[in-house]
Amino acid sequence: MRTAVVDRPIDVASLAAEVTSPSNGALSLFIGTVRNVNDGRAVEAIEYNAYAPMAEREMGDIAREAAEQFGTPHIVIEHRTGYVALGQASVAIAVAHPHRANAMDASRWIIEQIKGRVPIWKMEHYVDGSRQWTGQGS
Amino acid sequence: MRTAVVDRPIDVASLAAEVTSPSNGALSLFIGTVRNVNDGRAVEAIEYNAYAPMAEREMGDIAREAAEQFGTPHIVIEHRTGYVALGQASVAIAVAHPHRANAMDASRWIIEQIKGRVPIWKMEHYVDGSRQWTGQGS
Amino acid sequence: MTLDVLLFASYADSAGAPSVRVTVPDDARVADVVQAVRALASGSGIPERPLVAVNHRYAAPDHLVCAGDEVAFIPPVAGG
Amino acid sequence: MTLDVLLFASYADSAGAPSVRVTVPDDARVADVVQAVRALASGSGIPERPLVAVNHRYAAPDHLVCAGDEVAFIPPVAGG
Repeated sequence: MRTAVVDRPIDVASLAAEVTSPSNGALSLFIGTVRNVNDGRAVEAIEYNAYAPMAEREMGDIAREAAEQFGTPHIVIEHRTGYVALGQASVAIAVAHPHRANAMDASRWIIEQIKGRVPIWKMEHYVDGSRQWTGQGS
Repeated sequence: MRTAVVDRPIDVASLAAEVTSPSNGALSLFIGTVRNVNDGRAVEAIEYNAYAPMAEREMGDIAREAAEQFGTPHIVIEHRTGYVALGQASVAIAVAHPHRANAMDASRWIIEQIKGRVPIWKMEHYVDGSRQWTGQGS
Repeated sequence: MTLDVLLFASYADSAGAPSVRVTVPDDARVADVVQAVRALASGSGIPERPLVAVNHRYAAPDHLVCAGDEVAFIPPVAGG
Repeated sequence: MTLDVLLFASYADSAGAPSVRVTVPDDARVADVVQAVRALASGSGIPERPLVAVNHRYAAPDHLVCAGDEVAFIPPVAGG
Protein backbone atom coordinates (compact mmCIF):
# COMPACT_ATOMS: atom_id res chain seq x y z
CA MET A 1 0.00 0.00 0.00
CA ARG A 2 1.39 3.40 -0.99
CA THR A 3 -0.08 6.82 -1.63
CA ALA A 4 1.65 9.97 -2.80
CA VAL A 5 1.14 13.51 -3.97
CA VAL A 6 3.70 13.96 -6.75
CA ASP A 7 4.84 16.85 -8.92
CA ARG A 8 6.14 14.78 -11.83
CA PRO A 9 4.42 12.64 -14.49
CA ILE A 10 2.68 9.50 -13.24
CA ASP A 11 4.18 6.24 -14.52
CA VAL A 12 1.19 3.94 -14.97
CA ALA A 13 3.24 0.86 -15.84
CA SER A 14 5.27 1.22 -12.69
CA LEU A 15 2.11 1.50 -10.57
CA ALA A 16 0.77 -1.64 -12.21
CA ALA A 17 4.01 -3.49 -11.52
CA GLU A 18 4.03 -2.30 -7.92
CA VAL A 19 0.72 -4.01 -7.03
CA THR A 20 1.17 -7.11 -9.16
CA SER A 21 1.71 -10.31 -7.24
CA PRO A 22 1.15 -14.01 -7.98
CA SER A 23 -1.58 -14.16 -5.34
CA ASN A 24 -3.78 -11.82 -7.37
CA GLY A 25 -5.80 -12.65 -10.45
CA ALA A 26 -7.04 -9.16 -11.21
CA LEU A 27 -5.58 -5.70 -11.53
CA SER A 28 -7.81 -2.67 -11.90
CA LEU A 29 -6.29 0.66 -12.89
CA PHE A 30 -8.08 3.95 -13.05
CA ILE A 31 -6.40 7.00 -14.52
CA GLY A 32 -7.85 10.49 -14.56
CA THR A 33 -6.55 12.58 -17.44
CA VAL A 34 -6.81 16.22 -18.41
CA ARG A 35 -9.62 16.75 -20.90
CA ASN A 36 -9.68 19.39 -23.62
CA VAL A 37 -13.16 20.61 -22.74
CA ASN A 38 -15.14 21.23 -19.56
CA ASP A 39 -18.63 22.72 -19.35
CA GLY A 40 -18.30 23.58 -23.02
CA ARG A 41 -15.09 25.59 -22.63
CA ALA A 42 -11.85 24.71 -24.43
CA VAL A 43 -9.23 23.75 -21.82
CA GLU A 44 -5.50 24.08 -22.43
CA ALA A 45 -4.18 22.60 -19.17
CA ILE A 46 -5.10 22.16 -15.54
CA GLU A 47 -3.05 23.35 -12.62
CA TYR A 48 -3.54 21.17 -9.54
CA ASN A 49 -3.05 22.75 -6.17
CA ALA A 50 -2.96 20.61 -3.01
CA TYR A 51 -2.92 21.13 0.71
CA ALA A 52 -0.17 18.57 0.53
CA PRO A 53 0.22 17.19 4.09
CA MET A 54 -3.53 16.82 4.51
CA ALA A 55 -3.96 15.40 1.00
CA GLU A 56 -1.31 12.78 1.81
CA ARG A 57 -3.07 11.94 5.05
CA GLU A 58 -6.52 11.65 3.42
CA MET A 59 -5.13 9.51 0.60
CA GLY A 60 -3.47 7.25 3.15
CA ASP A 61 -6.75 6.94 5.07
CA ILE A 62 -8.63 6.14 1.85
CA ALA A 63 -6.13 3.41 0.94
CA ARG A 64 -6.34 1.87 4.41
CA GLU A 65 -10.15 1.99 4.40
CA ALA A 66 -10.24 0.42 0.92
CA ALA A 67 -7.78 -2.29 2.00
CA GLU A 68 -10.05 -3.23 4.88
CA GLN A 69 -13.34 -2.91 3.00
CA PHE A 70 -12.27 -4.77 -0.15
CA GLY A 71 -9.74 -7.14 1.37
CA THR A 72 -6.43 -6.37 -0.30
CA PRO A 73 -3.27 -4.50 0.73
CA HIS A 74 -2.20 -4.16 -2.92
CA ILE A 75 -3.26 -0.56 -3.48
CA VAL A 76 -1.25 2.35 -4.87
CA ILE A 77 -2.60 5.87 -5.40
CA GLU A 78 -0.74 8.83 -6.88
CA HIS A 79 -2.14 12.32 -7.41
CA ARG A 80 -0.17 14.84 -9.38
CA THR A 81 0.08 18.56 -8.60
CA GLY A 82 1.21 21.53 -10.64
CA TYR A 83 0.57 22.21 -14.29
CA VAL A 84 -0.73 19.10 -16.12
CA ALA A 85 -1.06 19.15 -19.91
CA LEU A 86 -3.92 17.76 -22.01
CA GLY A 87 -4.12 13.97 -22.03
CA GLN A 88 -1.69 13.58 -19.15
CA ALA A 89 -2.60 11.74 -15.95
CA SER A 90 -3.60 13.77 -12.90
CA VAL A 91 -4.48 10.78 -10.73
CA ALA A 92 -3.84 7.04 -10.93
CA ILE A 93 -5.19 4.22 -8.80
CA ALA A 94 -3.95 0.64 -9.00
CA VAL A 95 -5.63 -2.17 -7.08
CA ALA A 96 -4.77 -5.85 -7.32
CA HIS A 97 -6.96 -8.52 -5.77
CA PRO A 98 -7.42 -12.29 -6.10
CA HIS A 99 -10.85 -11.62 -7.66
CA ARG A 100 -11.87 -9.12 -10.33
CA ALA A 101 -15.10 -7.77 -8.83
CA ASN A 102 -13.30 -6.60 -5.68
CA ALA A 103 -10.44 -5.02 -7.62
CA MET A 104 -12.88 -3.04 -9.78
CA ASP A 105 -15.16 -2.10 -6.88
CA ALA A 106 -12.17 -0.88 -4.88
CA SER A 107 -10.71 1.35 -7.58
CA ARG A 108 -14.13 2.86 -8.21
CA TRP A 109 -14.69 3.49 -4.50
CA ILE A 110 -11.25 5.08 -4.20
CA ILE A 111 -11.73 7.60 -7.04
CA GLU A 112 -15.09 8.68 -5.58
CA GLN A 113 -13.49 9.14 -2.17
CA ILE A 114 -10.60 11.13 -3.65
CA LYS A 115 -13.01 13.45 -5.43
CA GLY A 116 -15.06 13.87 -2.28
CA ARG A 117 -12.49 14.47 0.44
CA VAL A 118 -8.88 14.96 -0.65
CA PRO A 119 -7.97 18.67 -0.42
CA ILE A 120 -6.85 19.25 -3.99
CA TRP A 121 -8.19 21.95 -6.28
CA LYS A 122 -7.89 22.57 -9.97
CA MET A 123 -7.40 25.81 -11.80
CA GLU A 124 -8.55 25.37 -15.38
CA HIS A 125 -6.52 27.28 -17.94
CA TYR A 126 -8.62 27.94 -21.03
CA VAL A 127 -7.50 28.29 -24.62
CA ASP A 128 -8.85 31.86 -24.61
CA GLY A 129 -6.27 32.81 -21.95
CA SER A 130 -8.67 32.98 -19.02
CA ARG A 131 -8.62 30.65 -16.03
CA GLN A 132 -10.73 29.72 -13.04
CA TRP A 133 -10.93 27.37 -10.10
CA THR A 134 -13.13 24.40 -10.97
CA GLY A 135 -16.36 23.79 -9.10
CA GLN A 136 -16.14 26.80 -6.83
CA GLY A 137 -18.43 29.17 -8.71
CA SER A 138 -15.80 31.88 -8.80
CA MET B 1 -10.79 0.37 -31.37
CA ARG B 2 -8.57 -2.71 -31.63
CA THR B 3 -8.78 -6.30 -30.42
CA ALA B 4 -6.23 -9.07 -30.71
CA VAL B 5 -5.35 -12.57 -29.67
CA VAL B 6 -1.60 -12.45 -29.06
CA ASP B 7 1.06 -15.01 -28.20
CA ARG B 8 3.52 -12.58 -26.56
CA PRO B 9 3.48 -10.61 -23.30
CA ILE B 10 0.86 -7.85 -23.07
CA ASP B 11 2.29 -4.33 -22.78
CA VAL B 12 -0.13 -2.51 -20.48
CA ALA B 13 1.51 0.91 -20.87
CA SER B 14 1.23 0.70 -24.63
CA LEU B 15 -2.47 -0.20 -24.39
CA ALA B 16 -3.03 2.77 -22.10
CA ALA B 17 -1.21 5.07 -24.52
CA GLU B 18 -3.20 3.71 -27.43
CA VAL B 19 -6.59 4.81 -26.04
CA THR B 20 -5.43 8.06 -24.45
CA SER B 21 -6.69 11.21 -26.14
CA PRO B 22 -7.27 14.80 -25.02
CA SER B 23 -11.03 14.38 -25.42
CA ASN B 24 -11.13 11.82 -22.60
CA GLY B 25 -10.95 12.49 -18.88
CA ALA B 26 -10.90 8.89 -17.72
CA LEU B 27 -9.02 5.73 -18.55
CA SER B 28 -10.04 2.40 -17.07
CA LEU B 29 -7.72 -0.57 -17.39
CA PHE B 30 -8.49 -4.11 -16.36
CA ILE B 31 -5.79 -6.75 -16.39
CA GLY B 32 -6.35 -10.42 -15.65
CA THR B 33 -3.25 -12.13 -14.29
CA VAL B 34 -2.29 -15.71 -13.55
CA ARG B 35 -2.87 -16.54 -9.90
CA ASN B 36 -0.84 -19.00 -7.87
CA VAL B 37 -3.88 -20.80 -6.50
CA ASN B 38 -7.26 -21.91 -7.83
CA ASP B 39 -9.85 -23.95 -5.96
CA GLY B 40 -7.23 -24.52 -3.30
CA ARG B 41 -4.64 -26.03 -5.67
CA ALA B 42 -1.17 -24.54 -6.19
CA VAL B 43 -0.90 -23.35 -9.78
CA GLU B 44 2.43 -23.05 -11.59
CA ALA B 45 1.23 -21.54 -14.89
CA ILE B 46 -1.78 -21.44 -17.18
CA GLU B 47 -1.79 -22.47 -20.80
CA TYR B 48 -4.37 -20.56 -22.82
CA ASN B 49 -5.80 -22.22 -25.87
CA ALA B 50 -8.00 -20.28 -28.31
CA TYR B 51 -10.15 -21.00 -31.31
CA ALA B 52 -8.30 -18.03 -32.72
CA PRO B 53 -10.37 -16.79 -35.68
CA MET B 54 -13.61 -17.05 -33.71
CA ALA B 55 -12.03 -15.52 -30.60
CA GLU B 56 -10.87 -12.55 -32.70
CA ARG B 57 -14.35 -12.17 -34.16
CA GLU B 58 -16.09 -12.35 -30.75
CA MET B 59 -13.64 -9.86 -29.23
CA GLY B 60 -14.26 -7.51 -32.15
CA ASP B 61 -18.01 -7.84 -31.66
CA ILE B 62 -17.64 -7.16 -27.93
CA ALA B 63 -15.58 -4.03 -28.57
CA ARG B 64 -18.10 -2.73 -31.10
CA GLU B 65 -21.02 -3.45 -28.78
CA ALA B 66 -19.24 -1.71 -25.90
CA ALA B 67 -18.41 1.28 -28.10
CA GLU B 68 -22.08 1.68 -28.94
CA GLN B 69 -23.43 0.94 -25.46
CA PHE B 70 -20.98 3.13 -23.53
CA GLY B 71 -20.35 5.78 -26.14
CA THR B 72 -16.63 5.65 -26.87
CA PRO B 73 -14.50 4.26 -29.71
CA HIS B 74 -11.39 4.28 -27.49
CA ILE B 75 -11.30 0.59 -26.62
CA VAL B 76 -8.43 -1.89 -26.89
CA ILE B 77 -8.58 -5.54 -25.86
CA GLU B 78 -5.78 -8.09 -25.97
CA HIS B 79 -5.98 -11.73 -24.88
CA ARG B 80 -2.86 -13.78 -24.67
CA THR B 81 -2.56 -17.46 -25.63
CA GLY B 82 0.04 -20.09 -24.87
CA TYR B 83 1.88 -20.68 -21.62
CA VAL B 84 1.49 -17.71 -19.22
CA ALA B 85 3.57 -17.61 -16.04
CA LEU B 86 2.40 -16.56 -12.54
CA GLY B 87 1.66 -12.87 -12.21
CA GLN B 88 1.72 -12.26 -15.95
CA ALA B 89 -1.22 -10.76 -17.82
CA SER B 90 -3.55 -13.08 -19.73
CA VAL B 91 -6.02 -10.39 -20.75
CA ALA B 92 -6.00 -6.60 -20.79
CA ILE B 93 -8.80 -4.14 -21.48
CA ALA B 94 -8.27 -0.40 -21.89
CA VAL B 95 -11.20 1.99 -22.22
CA ALA B 96 -10.97 5.78 -22.36
CA HIS B 97 -14.04 7.99 -22.11
CA PRO B 98 -14.80 11.63 -21.36
CA HIS B 99 -16.40 10.51 -18.06
CA ARG B 100 -15.17 8.04 -15.48
CA ALA B 101 -18.38 6.10 -14.77
CA ASN B 102 -18.72 5.07 -18.42
CA ALA B 103 -15.06 4.08 -18.71
CA MET B 104 -15.31 1.86 -15.62
CA ASP B 105 -18.71 0.40 -16.59
CA ALA B 106 -17.40 -0.42 -20.05
CA SER B 107 -14.27 -2.25 -18.92
CA ARG B 108 -16.32 -4.26 -16.43
CA TRP B 109 -18.92 -5.17 -19.05
CA ILE B 110 -16.16 -6.20 -21.47
CA ILE B 111 -14.40 -8.59 -19.09
CA GLU B 112 -17.72 -10.27 -18.24
CA GLN B 113 -18.50 -10.67 -21.95
CA ILE B 114 -15.04 -12.08 -22.63
CA LYS B 115 -15.44 -14.66 -19.89
CA GLY B 116 -18.89 -15.57 -21.16
CA ARG B 117 -18.48 -15.91 -24.90
CA VAL B 118 -14.92 -15.77 -26.27
CA PRO B 119 -13.75 -19.30 -27.20
CA ILE B 120 -10.62 -19.50 -25.09
CA TRP B 121 -9.83 -22.25 -22.60
CA LYS B 122 -7.26 -22.61 -19.92
CA MET B 123 -5.25 -25.61 -18.94
CA GLU B 124 -4.03 -25.18 -15.38
CA HIS B 125 -0.59 -26.60 -14.70
CA TYR B 126 -0.23 -27.41 -11.01
CA VAL B 127 2.87 -27.38 -8.88
CA ASP B 128 2.39 -31.12 -8.25
CA GLY B 129 2.92 -31.78 -11.97
CA SER B 130 -0.71 -32.51 -12.84
CA ARG B 131 -2.85 -30.36 -15.10
CA GLN B 132 -6.47 -29.94 -16.13
CA TRP B 133 -8.80 -27.80 -18.22
CA THR B 134 -10.42 -25.19 -16.01
CA GLY B 135 -14.16 -25.20 -15.50
CA GLN B 136 -14.93 -28.27 -17.55
CA GLY B 137 -15.13 -30.86 -14.80
CA SER B 138 -12.58 -33.09 -16.48
CA MET C 1 -21.80 -33.99 -47.36
CA THR C 2 -18.62 -34.59 -45.41
CA LEU C 3 -17.62 -32.20 -42.61
CA ASP C 4 -14.52 -31.89 -40.45
CA VAL C 5 -15.82 -30.76 -37.08
CA LEU C 6 -13.28 -28.81 -35.00
CA LEU C 7 -12.86 -29.79 -31.35
CA PHE C 8 -11.12 -27.86 -28.58
CA ALA C 9 -9.81 -28.28 -25.05
CA SER C 10 -11.56 -31.13 -23.19
CA TYR C 11 -13.55 -32.14 -26.30
CA ALA C 12 -10.34 -32.54 -28.30
CA ASP C 13 -8.78 -34.52 -25.44
CA SER C 14 -11.84 -36.74 -25.21
CA ALA C 15 -11.80 -37.45 -28.96
CA GLY C 16 -8.01 -37.77 -29.02
CA ALA C 17 -7.90 -35.38 -32.01
CA PRO C 18 -8.48 -31.69 -32.86
CA SER C 19 -11.18 -32.61 -35.38
CA VAL C 20 -13.41 -35.48 -36.43
CA ARG C 21 -14.87 -36.22 -39.83
CA VAL C 22 -18.57 -37.04 -40.24
CA THR C 23 -20.91 -37.54 -43.17
CA VAL C 24 -24.37 -35.98 -42.86
CA PRO C 25 -27.31 -35.38 -45.23
CA ASP C 26 -27.06 -32.23 -47.36
CA ASP C 27 -29.95 -30.65 -45.45
CA ALA C 28 -28.40 -31.38 -42.06
CA ARG C 29 -28.83 -28.99 -39.17
CA VAL C 30 -26.44 -28.36 -36.27
CA ALA C 31 -28.28 -30.93 -34.13
CA ASP C 32 -27.74 -33.57 -36.82
CA VAL C 33 -24.01 -32.88 -36.89
CA VAL C 34 -23.87 -33.24 -33.11
CA GLN C 35 -25.69 -36.55 -33.31
CA ALA C 36 -23.33 -37.79 -36.04
CA VAL C 37 -20.25 -36.89 -33.99
CA ARG C 38 -21.64 -38.51 -30.84
CA ALA C 39 -22.29 -41.70 -32.85
CA LEU C 40 -18.55 -42.03 -33.50
CA ALA C 41 -16.43 -44.00 -31.07
CA SER C 42 -14.21 -40.92 -30.65
CA GLY C 43 -17.25 -38.66 -30.14
CA SER C 44 -18.81 -40.51 -27.22
CA GLY C 45 -17.37 -37.99 -24.75
CA ILE C 46 -19.16 -35.04 -26.39
CA PRO C 47 -22.23 -33.90 -24.41
CA GLU C 48 -25.74 -34.09 -25.84
CA ARG C 49 -26.04 -30.33 -26.47
CA PRO C 50 -22.63 -28.75 -26.86
CA LEU C 51 -22.31 -25.12 -27.91
CA VAL C 52 -21.68 -25.13 -31.65
CA ALA C 53 -20.17 -22.44 -33.86
CA VAL C 54 -20.67 -22.28 -37.62
CA ASN C 55 -18.28 -20.01 -39.50
CA HIS C 56 -17.07 -18.46 -36.22
CA ARG C 57 -20.54 -17.62 -34.89
CA TYR C 58 -22.54 -19.45 -32.27
CA ALA C 59 -25.34 -21.35 -34.02
CA ALA C 60 -28.64 -22.77 -32.75
CA PRO C 61 -29.43 -26.51 -33.00
CA ASP C 62 -31.78 -25.88 -35.93
CA HIS C 63 -29.22 -23.85 -37.89
CA LEU C 64 -28.83 -25.30 -41.39
CA VAL C 65 -25.28 -26.45 -42.18
CA CYS C 66 -23.89 -26.08 -45.72
CA ALA C 67 -21.01 -27.86 -47.42
CA GLY C 68 -17.81 -25.92 -46.72
CA ASP C 69 -19.07 -24.43 -43.46
CA GLU C 70 -16.53 -24.39 -40.62
CA VAL C 71 -18.26 -26.22 -37.78
CA ALA C 72 -16.75 -26.24 -34.28
CA PHE C 73 -17.88 -27.65 -30.95
CA ILE C 74 -17.18 -25.17 -28.15
CA PRO C 75 -16.55 -26.48 -24.61
CA PRO C 76 -17.54 -24.13 -21.75
CA VAL C 77 -15.29 -21.11 -22.34
CA ALA C 78 -12.82 -20.02 -19.67
CA GLY C 79 -10.91 -17.03 -21.00
CA GLY C 80 -9.85 -13.96 -19.08
CA MET D 1 -4.21 32.96 21.22
CA THR D 2 -3.04 33.95 17.77
CA LEU D 3 -3.60 31.60 14.82
CA ASP D 4 -2.46 31.66 11.21
CA VAL D 5 -5.33 30.17 9.27
CA LEU D 6 -4.33 28.55 5.98
CA LEU D 7 -6.37 29.38 2.89
CA PHE D 8 -6.41 27.61 -0.47
CA ALA D 9 -7.62 28.05 -4.05
CA SER D 10 -10.56 30.48 -4.28
CA TYR D 11 -10.35 31.31 -0.56
CA ALA D 12 -6.72 32.35 -0.90
CA ASP D 13 -7.56 34.38 -4.01
CA SER D 14 -10.42 36.07 -2.21
CA ALA D 15 -8.21 36.97 0.77
CA GLY D 16 -5.28 37.87 -1.45
CA ALA D 17 -3.00 35.71 0.70
CA PRO D 18 -2.35 32.02 1.51
CA SER D 19 -3.05 32.63 5.20
CA VAL D 20 -4.61 35.16 7.56
CA ARG D 21 -3.78 35.87 11.19
CA VAL D 22 -6.53 36.10 13.81
CA THR D 23 -6.64 36.39 17.57
CA VAL D 24 -9.28 34.28 19.34
CA PRO D 25 -10.02 33.37 22.99
CA ASP D 26 -8.04 30.40 24.36
CA ASP D 27 -11.21 28.29 24.54
CA ALA D 28 -12.18 29.08 20.93
CA ARG D 29 -13.90 26.52 18.77
CA VAL D 30 -13.71 26.11 15.00
CA ALA D 31 -16.86 28.25 14.57
CA ASP D 32 -15.20 31.09 16.51
CA VAL D 33 -12.16 30.98 14.25
CA VAL D 34 -14.40 31.16 11.19
CA GLN D 35 -16.21 34.15 12.66
CA ALA D 36 -12.91 35.89 13.42
CA VAL D 37 -11.63 35.37 9.89
CA ARG D 38 -14.89 36.60 8.33
CA ALA D 39 -14.67 39.73 10.48
CA LEU D 40 -11.40 40.68 8.74
CA ALA D 41 -11.56 42.84 5.62
CA SER D 42 -9.59 40.14 3.78
CA GLY D 43 -11.91 37.39 5.11
CA SER D 44 -15.20 38.80 3.85
CA GLY D 45 -15.20 36.43 0.88
CA ILE D 46 -15.14 33.31 3.09
CA PRO D 47 -18.54 31.58 3.33
CA GLU D 48 -20.43 31.29 6.61
CA ARG D 49 -19.68 27.61 7.10
CA PRO D 50 -16.55 26.58 5.23
CA LEU D 51 -15.09 23.12 5.66
CA VAL D 52 -12.32 23.40 8.23
CA ALA D 53 -9.38 21.12 8.93
CA VAL D 54 -7.48 21.07 12.21
CA ASN D 55 -4.11 19.34 12.10
CA HIS D 56 -4.92 17.80 8.68
CA ARG D 57 -8.29 16.36 9.70
CA TYR D 58 -11.75 17.71 8.95
CA ALA D 59 -13.14 19.24 12.15
CA ALA D 60 -16.71 20.03 13.23
CA PRO D 61 -17.75 23.64 14.11
CA ASP D 62 -17.71 22.80 17.83
CA HIS D 63 -14.19 21.29 17.72
CA LEU D 64 -11.96 22.99 20.33
CA VAL D 65 -8.91 24.71 18.85
CA CYS D 66 -5.62 24.75 20.78
CA ALA D 67 -2.62 27.05 20.45
CA GLY D 68 -0.25 25.61 17.86
CA ASP D 69 -2.99 23.76 15.95
CA GLU D 70 -2.75 23.97 12.17
CA VAL D 71 -6.10 25.36 11.07
CA ALA D 72 -7.05 25.43 7.39
CA PHE D 73 -10.19 26.46 5.51
CA ILE D 74 -10.96 23.98 2.74
CA PRO D 75 -12.84 25.18 -0.38
CA PRO D 76 -14.98 22.56 -2.17
CA VAL D 77 -12.41 19.97 -3.23
CA ALA D 78 -11.94 19.12 -6.90
CA GLY D 79 -9.18 16.57 -7.17
CA GLY D 80 -9.03 13.61 -9.48
